[in-house]
Amino acid sequence: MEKTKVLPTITIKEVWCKGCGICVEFCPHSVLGMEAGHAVVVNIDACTACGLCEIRCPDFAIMVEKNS
Amino acid sequence: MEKTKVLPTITIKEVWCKGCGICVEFCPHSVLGMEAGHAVVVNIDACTACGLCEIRCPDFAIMVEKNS
Amino acid sequence: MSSGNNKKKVRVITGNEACAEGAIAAGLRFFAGYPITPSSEIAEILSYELPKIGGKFIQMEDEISSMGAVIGASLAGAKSMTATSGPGFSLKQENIGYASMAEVPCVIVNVMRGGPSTGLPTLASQADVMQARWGTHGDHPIIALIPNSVRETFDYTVRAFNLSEKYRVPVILLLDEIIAHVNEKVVLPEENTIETWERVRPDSLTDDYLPYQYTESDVPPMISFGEGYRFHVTGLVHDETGFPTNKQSEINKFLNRLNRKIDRYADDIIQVDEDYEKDAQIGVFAYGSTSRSAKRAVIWAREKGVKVNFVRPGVLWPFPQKQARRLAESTSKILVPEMNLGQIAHEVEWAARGQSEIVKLNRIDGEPINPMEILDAIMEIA
Amino acid sequence: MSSGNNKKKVRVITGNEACAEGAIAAGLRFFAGYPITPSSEIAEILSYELPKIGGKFIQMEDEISSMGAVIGASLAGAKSMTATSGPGFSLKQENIGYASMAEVPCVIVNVMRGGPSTGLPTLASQADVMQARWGTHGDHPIIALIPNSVRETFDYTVRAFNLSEKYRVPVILLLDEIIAHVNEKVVLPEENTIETWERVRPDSLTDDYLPYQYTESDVPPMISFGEGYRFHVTGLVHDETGFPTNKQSEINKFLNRLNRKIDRYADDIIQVDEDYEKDAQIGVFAYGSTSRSAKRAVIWAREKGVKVNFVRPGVLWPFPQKQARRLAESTSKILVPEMNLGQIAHEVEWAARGQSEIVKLNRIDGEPINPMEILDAIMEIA
Amino acid sequence: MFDYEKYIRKNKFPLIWCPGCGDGIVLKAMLRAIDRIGLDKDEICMVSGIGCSSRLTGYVDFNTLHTTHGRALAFATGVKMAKPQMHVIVVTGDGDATAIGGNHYIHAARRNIDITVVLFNNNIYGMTGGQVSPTTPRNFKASTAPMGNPENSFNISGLAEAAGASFVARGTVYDAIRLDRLIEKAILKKGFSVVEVMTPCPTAFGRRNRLGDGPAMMKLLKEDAVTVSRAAKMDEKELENKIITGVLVDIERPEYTANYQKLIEQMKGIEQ
Amino acid sequence: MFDYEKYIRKNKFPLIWCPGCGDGIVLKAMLRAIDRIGLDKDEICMVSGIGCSSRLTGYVDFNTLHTTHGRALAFATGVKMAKPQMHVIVVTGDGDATAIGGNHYIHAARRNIDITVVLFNNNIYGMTGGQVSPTTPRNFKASTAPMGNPENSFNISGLAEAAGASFVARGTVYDAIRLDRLIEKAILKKGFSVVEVMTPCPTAFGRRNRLGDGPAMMKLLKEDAVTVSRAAKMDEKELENKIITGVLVDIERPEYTANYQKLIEQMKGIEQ
Amino acid sequence: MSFRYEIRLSGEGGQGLVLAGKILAEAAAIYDDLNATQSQSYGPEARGGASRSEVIISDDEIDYPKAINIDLLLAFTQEACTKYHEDLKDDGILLIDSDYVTNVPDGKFKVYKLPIIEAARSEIGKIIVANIVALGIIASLVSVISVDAVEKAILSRVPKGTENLNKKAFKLGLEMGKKLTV
Amino acid sequence: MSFRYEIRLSGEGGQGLVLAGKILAEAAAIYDDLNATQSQSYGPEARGGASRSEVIISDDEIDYPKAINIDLLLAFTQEACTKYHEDLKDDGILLIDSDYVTNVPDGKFKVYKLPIIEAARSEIGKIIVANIVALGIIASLVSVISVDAVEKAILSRVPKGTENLNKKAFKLGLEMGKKLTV
Ligand SMILES: Cc1ncc(C[n+]2csc(CCOP(=O)(O)OP(=O)(O)O)c2C)c(N)n1
Ligand SMILES: Cc1ncc(C[n+]2csc(CCOP(=O)(O)OP(=O)(O)O)c2C)c(N)n1
Ligand code: SF4
Ligand code: SF4
Ligand code: SF4
Ligand code: SF4
Ligand code: SF4
Ligand code: SF4
Ligand SMILES: [Mg+2]
Ligand SMILES: [Mg+2]
Repeated sequence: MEKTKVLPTITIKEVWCKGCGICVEFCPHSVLGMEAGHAVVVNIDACTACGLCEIRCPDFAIMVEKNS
Repeated sequence: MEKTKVLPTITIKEVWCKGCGICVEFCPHSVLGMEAGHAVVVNIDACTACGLCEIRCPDFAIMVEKNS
Repeated sequence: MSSGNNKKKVRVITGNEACAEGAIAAGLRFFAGYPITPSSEIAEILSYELPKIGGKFIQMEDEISSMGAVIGASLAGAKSMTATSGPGFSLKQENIGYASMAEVPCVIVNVMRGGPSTGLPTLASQADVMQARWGTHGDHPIIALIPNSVRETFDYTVRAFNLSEKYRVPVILLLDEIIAHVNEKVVLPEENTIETWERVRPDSLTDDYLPYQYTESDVPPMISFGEGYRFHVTGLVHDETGFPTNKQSEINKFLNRLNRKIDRYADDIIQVDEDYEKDAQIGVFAYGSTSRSAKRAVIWAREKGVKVNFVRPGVLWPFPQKQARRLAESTSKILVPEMNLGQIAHEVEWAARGQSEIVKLNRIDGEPINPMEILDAIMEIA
Repeated sequence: MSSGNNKKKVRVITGNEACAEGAIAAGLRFFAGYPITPSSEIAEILSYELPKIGGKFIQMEDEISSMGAVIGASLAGAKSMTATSGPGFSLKQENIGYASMAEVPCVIVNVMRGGPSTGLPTLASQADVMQARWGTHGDHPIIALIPNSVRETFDYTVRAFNLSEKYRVPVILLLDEIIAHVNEKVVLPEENTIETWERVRPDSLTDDYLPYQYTESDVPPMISFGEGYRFHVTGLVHDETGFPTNKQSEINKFLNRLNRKIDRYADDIIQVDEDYEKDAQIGVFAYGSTSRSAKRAVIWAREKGVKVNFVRPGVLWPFPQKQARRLAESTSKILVPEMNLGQIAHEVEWAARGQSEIVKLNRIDGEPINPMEILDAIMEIA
Repeated sequence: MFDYEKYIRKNKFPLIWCPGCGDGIVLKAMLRAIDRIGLDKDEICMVSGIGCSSRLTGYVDFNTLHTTHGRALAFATGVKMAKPQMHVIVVTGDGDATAIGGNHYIHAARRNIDITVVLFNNNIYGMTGGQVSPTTPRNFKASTAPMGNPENSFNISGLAEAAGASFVARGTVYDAIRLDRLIEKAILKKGFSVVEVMTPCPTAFGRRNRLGDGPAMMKLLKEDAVTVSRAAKMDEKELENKIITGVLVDIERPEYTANYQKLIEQMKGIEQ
Repeated sequence: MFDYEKYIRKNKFPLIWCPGCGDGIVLKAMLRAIDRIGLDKDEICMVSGIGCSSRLTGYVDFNTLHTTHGRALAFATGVKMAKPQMHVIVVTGDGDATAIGGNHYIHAARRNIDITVVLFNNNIYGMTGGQVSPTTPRNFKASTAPMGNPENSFNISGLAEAAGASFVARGTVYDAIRLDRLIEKAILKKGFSVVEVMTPCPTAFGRRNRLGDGPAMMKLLKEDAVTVSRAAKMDEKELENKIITGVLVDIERPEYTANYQKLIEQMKGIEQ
Repeated sequence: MSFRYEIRLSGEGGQGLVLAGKILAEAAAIYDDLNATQSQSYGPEARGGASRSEVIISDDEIDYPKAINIDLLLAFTQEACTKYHEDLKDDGILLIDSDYVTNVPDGKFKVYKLPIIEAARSEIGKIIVANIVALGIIASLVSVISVDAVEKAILSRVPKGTENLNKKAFKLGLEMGKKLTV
Repeated sequence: MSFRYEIRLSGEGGQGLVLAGKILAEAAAIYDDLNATQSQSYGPEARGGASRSEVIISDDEIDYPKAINIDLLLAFTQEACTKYHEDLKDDGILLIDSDYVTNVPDGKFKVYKLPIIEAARSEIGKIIVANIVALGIIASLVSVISVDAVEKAILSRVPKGTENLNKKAFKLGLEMGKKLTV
């Protein structure tokens, strides 16, 4: 019987996000996108919870939580 | 017939000499000595006019002239 | 990027632009500075304009070295200037004292911002006016000018150079963040109409040129390094040959001349606008950008029938004591609005010798004092 | 090398020694400085004495960093001091302003020598007294003490620390080359008789400690880095949490308190010797080493039957205006002898409000003013 | 997910820095390093000068000291001398540390005093609007070098080494993961340690030099960075305009506060 | 017999320096170098700071500028910028150049501005009576280090190299003949050049450290000096406390006033 | 009787409001021969840029260069609108970008809502010219300066090559403004 | 009536005159319970050292620590003698080293010539104690301080181990002085 993959939770603090696009640019799996000057999740299924977006966000605005 | 060696002229400016003893110390042929706080020539015959005393005198007080 | 050209036409420029252009019009050929808000635009403009005319700009490693380089360049014959704000002005003080002592012409622009310390870097203030007089150690001569508009900033910058060259003294040009950054309509004078003075040279250059000669004028004739007269310059007390001395007679002779040099020409140097009304009881004494609000308030007060005498110095040091005294003798109360806690009010009170009561109107939160505030203060004491 | 021990006995020491010993008696635990004549002995003595009691001495790379290190150490809880002379005092100005702004207790000793600039490095002067008040940019609070003997230098140094800790303000101790280097007979007080004050701490330490709290006293309670309250210190205008603010209301609140802090306690701080005679017409106002010659001259004048009132401030900033005013109201002429061109005479004249004529007696050649000169001046105006 | 909140002054957020400014990435790396070492917040004193980067001290929940321009190391020296047990970390910019502050930088290195410097090198004066800095590369444009910088620039890590620092490293905000390791090593080193961090200033440097926005400038950092080990195998020409990253210096030299403690012990004997 | 009188201000003699002070020996070497190059006295500007060594400018018949402590290079930079054709030579002490003046020293080196620095290193503050200097060796005594210097000292030549100087040399007053050659090379170099001269201060350094008088201290210099070439063959331990003499650095780098001249040419085009 | 007209342009840094203010000042001063001043407020030190830009226009000397009694306030963002509307006159004009300013402060002043930035994007294809569009609207609303002067000032300020683009943006603004006033 | 006695010791740096002055001051202040000050003049900055050292002794407060009206002047060198004798009182004492001061300034003051330095060399074998010899002479000439006090002060100042040497030098000076006054 096939396991369904548990998706990570990505939290984006809109009030702190300055829309610099760094997370979007460097996400290895194009999980993130831009909308109205803020980062948004556009393809959570692709997220591997590598945490690169979080580590590179200058504004403490994006957090990634591995779930399981 | 034997040449007599022409001796160099050593001039010591008493008013500028501070009697530091550097010229005396480093004369290779002990030509110089100290007297009443000033350098004096004590053995001109030994002088080779090498000029080391002049070059090392901090106070422009001793001059050596080769004669010939 | 502003450029020095076609001054005929109407333009809208800032005080910092006017300062940079005024300096070039006065003959500036060397600028050394270190960036600091709100003065940085002066350096930025000159970094572009100076090389265009064969002048030199250098951003030094700090304000101390900027002041040092300015002195060196001036001694080598280039009209020189630096620009800074409070923190940098504090750092320049030691070398400003050297320029005063060695009688090296140069101009120091201090665009005043909120202090003390880092304070309010982007807000305006007038709280360095006493420092301009007493910032360095020892009794020393100094001149300080303080314009109140963009247009005046141009003229005062030219005058700063002229006075500096004429009297062999560092001249401090006091701007504030408002004048530095406001865009105003100006029509600048044509190059050829601008009067510029050069340092006084000895009439006959003999082999025994005395760099600090005692002359009738008290201002020693000056030539530059590299002109064939190998003189010595030092920050130690020196005799007229420029070499250090410990002789009491020489020390007194030198230090007295050094300070007298400015005192005796005070009337030449001082510039004051005096606007008197018959039997006014109220006086207003204001300078710099505050004087503009004051002028408006005075107009309004007069419209309201209050007689007011208005005095506005364009030169703060040497202090216009005669004019302040005259104002005191002609009024019973003098309002002194300023963007500090009463630094110049203290000098006015000194000059008044009790002849008139000094009323302070102070603002230290970075906001300019507006005409209404001053009007209210006038009406209150009227 | 002088040592702090058995103060009971009679000793012959210099002002610089008395200053170093006074500092240790006051609780000095950190000294950072840069050598300069005529202050260097203070550093030399402390480089030996401080480590003996577990204190720290460091010779920094310059005066700017010395002042910075002093502020850092004080914030970390160590009573701190630096010592310098004119050129170094000019360099310290920016960071002195920081200490004023951030309300960091510390003591700055300026042993005055002849200026301006390098001036007369080994000769005495009193020409930095205005700089002590206005040397840094912006309106700022400051206290300046000026003793007139070796013995007083010890007490005044202790008091400098006490006032600094009590009011969270940098205190400037003004010595001059004469007091610094003269050997005088002294009997220093015993350790246990010396009163030392510590910075005021909050009565209850809650998690939300406010480093710049507005209290009735206007002096915010202070604790040190590393005590478990992680606060922020800045040279920007800040609110009571210590963080920068641009809010006008906050700016005004803070800067007014900062400056009021000293003004309101002026009577506490100011120390003046007043020696009045019935119906004297002549006043003498003198400070520092000059005040000793003045005192002798006053005695002689009185012996000659001239009635003289003598006022000698031990504190120059805040300026003892009440006392100067009182002197002016009680006399028709005030003689102000000083080793500069009349810096304090100007303040006396201000305070006098025209009530008395100010007569200057100035000396700027490095020689102290002797009693005969002052007597002559008194007789001339008598 | 790392819990930064434990170390920040949340009520001061959002950060004053521009969108795409790298400074926040360095800040996070510092917090991770501090957390990994397990330092007590009360025992940390973070000292900064004046500049965008120097604003960092306002955001972290330590004993924080925002000093005057260029003087952070002088203030820090006082703090460290008075309380040697404290971990003193200096946050400074290229201008703050090596222009006006250059003298304190080399003298702190000479004394080898146990202070860690995290030097934010964005090759420009950000705070004041983009004037040339001692690390602005030649011919690059700045507001005070409109035609391109006519001055040579510093190798500020090399300078620290020559002056006597016992630990010197260089990292970039692109490689944020390695960055916190470098900072960790620096803090753990007993002696004067420097971590030079290459960080983009899109506003005052990137725009004027057509280097694009934050992400674009981070890509450049990615391309230009070479590790010490790789660099060892490259020649001068290959290394031109490259950023050598990793630990550059790690040696043992006498540390100042320790020396001073010895002096105190030694003098305990002498009669008061 | 070299005719020094051509270059000195005879009426200012005798020199203020103490008996046995090495400064006068350096002065003479400088004059021989200048004479050998054949520089025009009017084209030389000699700039000094404050210190015993800095008093030198009062004795030489050039354009002379005795500035404030530590700032000689700042003043000199102004002179050189205003009159690039002038030969600007800075005379400074170890304290003047590397303590209070350290920042100007490294920045002048970075710019590689065409100025020659003759740095009188006597390992002490002579003028003010023997306080510790950045070049006082560890554990040596000074009036502010009565129990021995607890600080590490600078290698000030290495510092100049790291900062960007294009010529660095070291000599001693014992080897006065080689000294004038080094100074000659330094003056001839287009770019920032430094000659560090080890010179004895018997009064403020020698006495307190029991090194004897002038002659005795010069003997020490003789013993400790090793030439660059010999040093190359020695190991760390052998080199301890040795003074490596000769030309240490001689490279080509863009010179500042030349760069600036190019900038001016380039901008001549632009409309006023 | 002389007049003093105060305009405040508010929004975020990077929206070109300082330039817009400078253009208005030049329009009045250079082309309409009036007096004019422009000033702005800064963030910490120089960075962050201006959050507001003020223009004073008068036929008399301008003694006080800051706005105290505003005739027209342009607000590109909600924050700016909330922060800067206080000093607006009762009979003044509040011009807001309807997409970004949703809760409108109440007061006696006239309020004009227009999707300025959006218009710049859709009609011109470049939101960076939103400031020029705004100038068009202001020119049509404000009588103290002439439309012609503003256009001249714009053309003398914008980078070479972008003249037409900006002309279009200005025209667009004029249209939008006219619609309001009829 | 209170007295003020002024002593100036002059010569070259290195002759120990500052120490000698300090010893005289301590003798008066600590052992004779009088007031005393000692001061010196310096060359440029600190170096070069003192060329003259002055001691003021009084039973009253000493307001002015510099010599203005000298009671006793010691001159070890011609230069010092020429330079510093002006302020010597008419009824003062000029004490010179007869080997080094050859042309004696004329004035009403008493002049005592003694080969002080030579005496130190020949009798004690160390010219560095010439200053102590001078103190002996001065102690025997000057009534305001006691011989005993000067001796105590010397012994408390000189380096451990050199006490006897200095005692000898002091005694020698006393003898030389006595001879003068008989
Ligand atoms: C004494 C003094 N001079 C100048 C300034 C102005 N100033 C503030 S920050 C700064 C430079 C900042 O550059 P950097 O240190 O590289 O920091 P960044 O903003 O790039 O992070 C300057 C020149 C000041 N505040 N104080
Ligand atoms: C601003 C300032 N600080 C301090 C001094 C005092 N001072 C004069 S010379 C000097 C040090 C001299 O040492 P160095 O440069 O090595 O020269 P040297 O006398 O040894 O030749 C100092 C600290 C000063 N004149 N100015
Ligand atoms: S990196 Fe952070 S600030 Fe930048 S867009 Fe992503 S979430 Fe926003
Ligand atoms: S965690 Fe990794 S994969 Fe997921 S969004 Fe962030 S960068 Fe992309
Ligand atoms: S070296 Fe010169 S000063 Fe020294 S003793 Fe010889 S001559 Fe005299
Ligand atoms: S010239 Fe040579 S040999 Fe002659 S005295 Fe001088 S050092 Fe001696
Ligand atoms: S100006 Fe540069 S350094 Fe400063 S915050 Fe903006 S991007 Fe960062
Ligand atoms: S103190 Fe030292 S450096 Fe100065 S002159 Fe004397 S010996 Fe030379
Ligand atoms: Mg930077
Ligand atoms: Mg030295």
